Amino acid sequence: MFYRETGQYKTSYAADMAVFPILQDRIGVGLMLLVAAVGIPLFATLFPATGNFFLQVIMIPFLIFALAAIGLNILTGYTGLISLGTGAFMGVGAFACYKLTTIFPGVNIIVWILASGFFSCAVGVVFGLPSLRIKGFYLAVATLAAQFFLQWCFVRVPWLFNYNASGAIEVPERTLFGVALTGANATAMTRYFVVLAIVVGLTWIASNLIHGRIGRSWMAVRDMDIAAQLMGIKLLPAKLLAFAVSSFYCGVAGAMMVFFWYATGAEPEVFSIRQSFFILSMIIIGGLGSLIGSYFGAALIYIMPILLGWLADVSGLPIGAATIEHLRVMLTGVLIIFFLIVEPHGLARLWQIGKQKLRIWPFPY
Amino acid sequence: MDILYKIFIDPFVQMGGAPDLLVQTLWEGLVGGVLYALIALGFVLIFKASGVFNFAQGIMMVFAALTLVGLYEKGVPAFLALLLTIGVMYALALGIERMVLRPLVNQPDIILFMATFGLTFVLVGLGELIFGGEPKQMITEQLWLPKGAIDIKMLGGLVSLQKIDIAAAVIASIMVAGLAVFFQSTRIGRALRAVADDHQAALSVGISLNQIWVIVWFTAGIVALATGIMWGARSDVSFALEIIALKALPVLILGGFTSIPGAIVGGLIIGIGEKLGEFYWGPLLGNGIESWLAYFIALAFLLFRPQGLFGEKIIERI
Amino acid sequence: MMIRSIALAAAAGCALATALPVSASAQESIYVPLFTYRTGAFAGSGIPIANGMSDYLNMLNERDGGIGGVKLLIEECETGYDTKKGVECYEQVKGKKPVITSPYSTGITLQLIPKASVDKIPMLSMAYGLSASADGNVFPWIFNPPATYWDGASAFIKHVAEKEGGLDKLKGKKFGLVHLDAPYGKEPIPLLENLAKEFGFELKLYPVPAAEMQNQSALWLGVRRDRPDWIYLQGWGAMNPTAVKEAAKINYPMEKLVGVWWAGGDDDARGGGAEAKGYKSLNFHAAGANFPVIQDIQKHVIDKGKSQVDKAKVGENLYNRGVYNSMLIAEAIRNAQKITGKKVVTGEDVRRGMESLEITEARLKEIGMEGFAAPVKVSCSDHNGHHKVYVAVWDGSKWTKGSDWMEPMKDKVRPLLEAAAKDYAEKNAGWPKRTEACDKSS
Amino acid sequence: MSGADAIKPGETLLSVDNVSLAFGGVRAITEVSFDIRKSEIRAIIGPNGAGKTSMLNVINGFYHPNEGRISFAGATRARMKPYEAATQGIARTFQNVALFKGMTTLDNIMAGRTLKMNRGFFWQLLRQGPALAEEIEHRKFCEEIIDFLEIEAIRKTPVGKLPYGLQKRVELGRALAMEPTLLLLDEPMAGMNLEEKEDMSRFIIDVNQHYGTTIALIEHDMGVVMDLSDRIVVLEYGRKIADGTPAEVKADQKVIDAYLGVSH
Repeated sequence: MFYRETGQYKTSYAADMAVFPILQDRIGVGLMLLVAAVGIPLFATLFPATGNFFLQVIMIPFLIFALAAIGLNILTGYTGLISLGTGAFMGVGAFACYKLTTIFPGVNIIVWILASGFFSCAVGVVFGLPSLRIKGFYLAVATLAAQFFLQWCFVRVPWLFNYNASGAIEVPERTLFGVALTGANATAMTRYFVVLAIVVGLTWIASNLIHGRIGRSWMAVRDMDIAAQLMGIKLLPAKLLAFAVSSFYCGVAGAMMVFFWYATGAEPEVFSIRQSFFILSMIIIGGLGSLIGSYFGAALIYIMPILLGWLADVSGLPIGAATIEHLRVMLTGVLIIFFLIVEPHGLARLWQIGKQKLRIWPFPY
Repeated sequence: MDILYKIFIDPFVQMGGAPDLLVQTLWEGLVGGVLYALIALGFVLIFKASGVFNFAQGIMMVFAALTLVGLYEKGVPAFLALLLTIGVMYALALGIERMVLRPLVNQPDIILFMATFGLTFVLVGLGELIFGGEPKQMITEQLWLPKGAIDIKMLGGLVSLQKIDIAAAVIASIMVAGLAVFFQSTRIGRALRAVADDHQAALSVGISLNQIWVIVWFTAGIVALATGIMWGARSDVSFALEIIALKALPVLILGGFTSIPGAIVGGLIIGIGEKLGEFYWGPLLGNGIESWLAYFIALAFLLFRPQGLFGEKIIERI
Repeated sequence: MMIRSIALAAAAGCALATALPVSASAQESIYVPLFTYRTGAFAGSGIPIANGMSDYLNMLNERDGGIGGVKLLIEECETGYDTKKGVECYEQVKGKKPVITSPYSTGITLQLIPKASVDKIPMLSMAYGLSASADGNVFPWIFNPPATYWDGASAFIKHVAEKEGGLDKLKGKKFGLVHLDAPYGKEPIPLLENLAKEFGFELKLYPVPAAEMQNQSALWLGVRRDRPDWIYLQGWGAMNPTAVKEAAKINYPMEKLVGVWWAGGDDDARGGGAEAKGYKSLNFHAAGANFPVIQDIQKHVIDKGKSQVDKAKVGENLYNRGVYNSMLIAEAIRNAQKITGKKVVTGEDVRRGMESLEITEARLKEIGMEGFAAPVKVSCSDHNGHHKVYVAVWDGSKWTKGSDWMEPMKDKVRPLLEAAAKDYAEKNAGWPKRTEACDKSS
Repeated sequence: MSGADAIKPGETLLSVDNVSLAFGGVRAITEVSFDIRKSEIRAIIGPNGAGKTSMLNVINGFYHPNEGRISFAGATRARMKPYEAATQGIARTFQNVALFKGMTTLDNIMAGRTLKMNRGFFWQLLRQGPALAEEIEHRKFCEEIIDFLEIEAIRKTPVGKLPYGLQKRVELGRALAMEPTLLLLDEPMAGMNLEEKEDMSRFIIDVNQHYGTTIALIEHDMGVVMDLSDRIVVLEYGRKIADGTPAEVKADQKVIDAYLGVSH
């Protein structure tokens, strides 16, 4: 009813090619941004205790995981290359950022967070090289080589963690205009704003890439690599570019995870294969080849278990924490299968179908 | 120069210097390889018959072993527990066919792969929920599996063969032989091969895909159980075993996703290669390189033979 | 329509807002959250510890009505040994004014160390976590009694010296360190390297990657090749039973294989079967159920069906470790009540209570722990105490005491530790100087 | 490109010289030579398995001939990668539609413009200024093709959902978007009904006349082939058995035998 595009005429190709051609979508996105940038912080100020929990436990990690999911989606969803090495690429970003900020403490941490993406970019390209010869699941195994090798490096190369006795990244305090951005003194609110800005900005860039020539060449490689070649798309550069951009996003997400979410320190174990699986399940559920799906997936896989635990808590059922955890794990699996059966293209497709239905509502056609 | 010596000469000097250790290393690699091969075998069976890259094979192994031990701990006699576990694996195969494969028939490979990914979560949660997360002892003695070791004095030293490892090798061989016979000379085996070649053609000659899937997943479940028992006997039964099952992936790369001999030869190459690498070249990097060595061995092979050792040469047609 | 849905969302948000931080339900209670992991790859050690921790505190509630007449509000938060969930747990409990946290995971500990002083919640990482945090001048809010990993490693060396006939006999010996290839596993390396230089022994490292915990045969072939005289096992989870089995396989003499206290679970040794007899592990508390405190737990908690523990496993080593952990918490709270005169104490009070904690033999007897543990004393500068440990021996079915209580080499550990603490503070720009006043030990 | 532009209609654009291709022991093409002149419609016909598709694959570089050479626009080559063929102006459609199934009709056709778009990576990141201008310019071009092929209504539909006939049309559109010098069509009318065939034939003629595009065509429908093409090559068992105008080919005894299945 209110979601109807009748009467919205596009008079230029530019208008038709906009990412959100429908007015209501633009309003919706605007509202979302408004809520994220004003509503949520306001809420957090009004209810500091809950607000803090909400920012630190839900919003910040949600945004960071969504960014990592976008990264993986560029590789797996848009270019069709399955990767099981996301965790390690995130780790490269985190360790690169740690090295950079300890070697050059004078430069602002946000610069280093973004710069660290280029390091994981480079590593990603190296491990993407086999994609010239290998396809499909074979390539997935090649990315496992990256995962285990990099993880080994994180533990074994003490230079990476500055020879700390703890063997972990110890996040030093970094400030912007005198406000702490990292470390224990950085408030969840500050970190939230930084994360939000970076994630929104990078999502915008990802959307630009995907809607343009480069995105089309990725999808062409994914859908029919032979035909893509005959369109003049070189496979290796296209795949390597996907690896590069994907790893950049994962790297930035990894660096943000350590510096703006954990904010104090992280063991290399954080970047284990489980992290890779975690992000992978997000894009499966959210929808392969969809930016908004990456957000949906992150929300479902990361936030849903928290809500489940919280529901079990509130309901007062006498279930042990362990049982809840087991049920959570099981439910995640069931949901993955369920969504695949209902809609193999993930929540993003469901969302689209929903929008389509709304568009023509109340008629079925 | 020194580093070149350490890489190219020193390990071989060591091999020659202590041949008993070399034999022992090869043996350990062989046993590890047999177990990798068994996990890979489960993958191959399912991939051949249903085109599904079954990510849950590792957890199926843990789940099977856990069920066996869990039932025993709940007071069920060992062999009855074994039978019941086989029953559970059958039920699991039925359930998977009914709830996962059938609704997802004709979906792209990646979707099915993701579904088995979901299955992994379900089995982890279910296993922990029913049997608890504590590591459990494998009931080797109760299942009449041998204990102890045979020490052979040879080559100026001692080679010690664990009886359980010998049993693992024997059981694995019997299983592979049994599967080969099953595939070659039974009606179901022929149907399986037909399905592996072409789903639609198989359907058109009246083979029930659903039935075949159940059989294949059940067979893979049995293989998983055998692997679980063997690996459980070597360490213990815990969810950490799941990660080890990932080692079957480089094996698959080597052997090709559809080749049973490939899985076995690949398993042995990875098993032996990884042990030799860790033992003789590992010290150069401060040891502990086993976690990624197998993947690099597989990758190196792959760059020369993208279709794996035994896979058919891929001719792309358009 | 739109406005209505927004309003609805807002209403739901407010409902969430009021519901989420479940405010400590009773005014008169002390909130003690316990981070536990009954799930995941490490659940094997997590479950007995979790049972021991909550059973002891529950017993205090049941038997004494809490501490100093104030009920304890005990809440478990499941971490699955996963740092991600640790963050969630911490934020969840933070709003409810916990008096102390015990994260029970090295990763979570490292992550929370800088937060403790900011949030004014002391943290107890009992014989795990960051060794350097024993320096109370740098880490006023972190406590890791009764011993650090470096103490453990030095105690191992002492034990070896005792068996070999003196520290001078160590010269030319070869020691192996089989360790988990993770920060936790690598912790003893610097100390052992120092001692190796000093006493002239050789140190060989055998790292076990986390993904290969149950696939160690190549490593133990290395042990067979190098033939180290003694092996120290800094292992965790499924790695331990596999290591014990592999050691048995290569006929390594069990009495020369010594594990750190985290390699001393009953399940760790049991896996090795009869061959594991003689396997040793360091320990700082007794195993077994023959202590009044365990009997009380039996009577007040387990028999009443208020525990999740499997009755046969009461008194197992890791169960008792959980009990010991909770005892430290309880004694710190009690001490805080004594110092401040308040009944309902806060995190700041418990920090003071912890810092001036002294548990004497007499006190141990009072709380039913005579012979269960060595006395503990924490001071403002020394948040660990470097207390006595002993070597436990697996007799094939249970842990037994295999040596006297012995002091770790505090003089060797302390300088290393203070240097590490200084290093930590330097690397973490803006690390706060200690401003907390020091209470005299009571 | 300038090489191809310099060639006048009627001159040889592509010549296949003594080409052989074998997979393992199987010979797909044996010593075949023929040429394609600029702006003509050249048909390649033959019974199933005659090596027609393999011939197209050789021409656009997907298969490398074991022997023989191919000259396109004056440049001779032995090995070429498919994207090099694309840069030289060779486009094609496929026997079994090879569209990008997950993308919309518009995106598929836009993908055909890839080579013509050259704004760098950093402009792509922003999708503003030159990158957007370029995008709009090419969109205009694609809209002309959409208009020409009469597929306006489905421009935002994912092609995987389209019926077969429309998919074929979109594929033609994608190839046209490349502004090819030489357009290879592999059975453009397979599986179509009469009406669709008529449409497709008209598109092919229009393309040829309107843009002056040289077309090489594989087709089984003899009627269509005879009507459309200027010259025809006939292959059988990988060998060329006839070459000439439709009338000549029709009269050739070998061709009649091949199609009637007379044994040699």
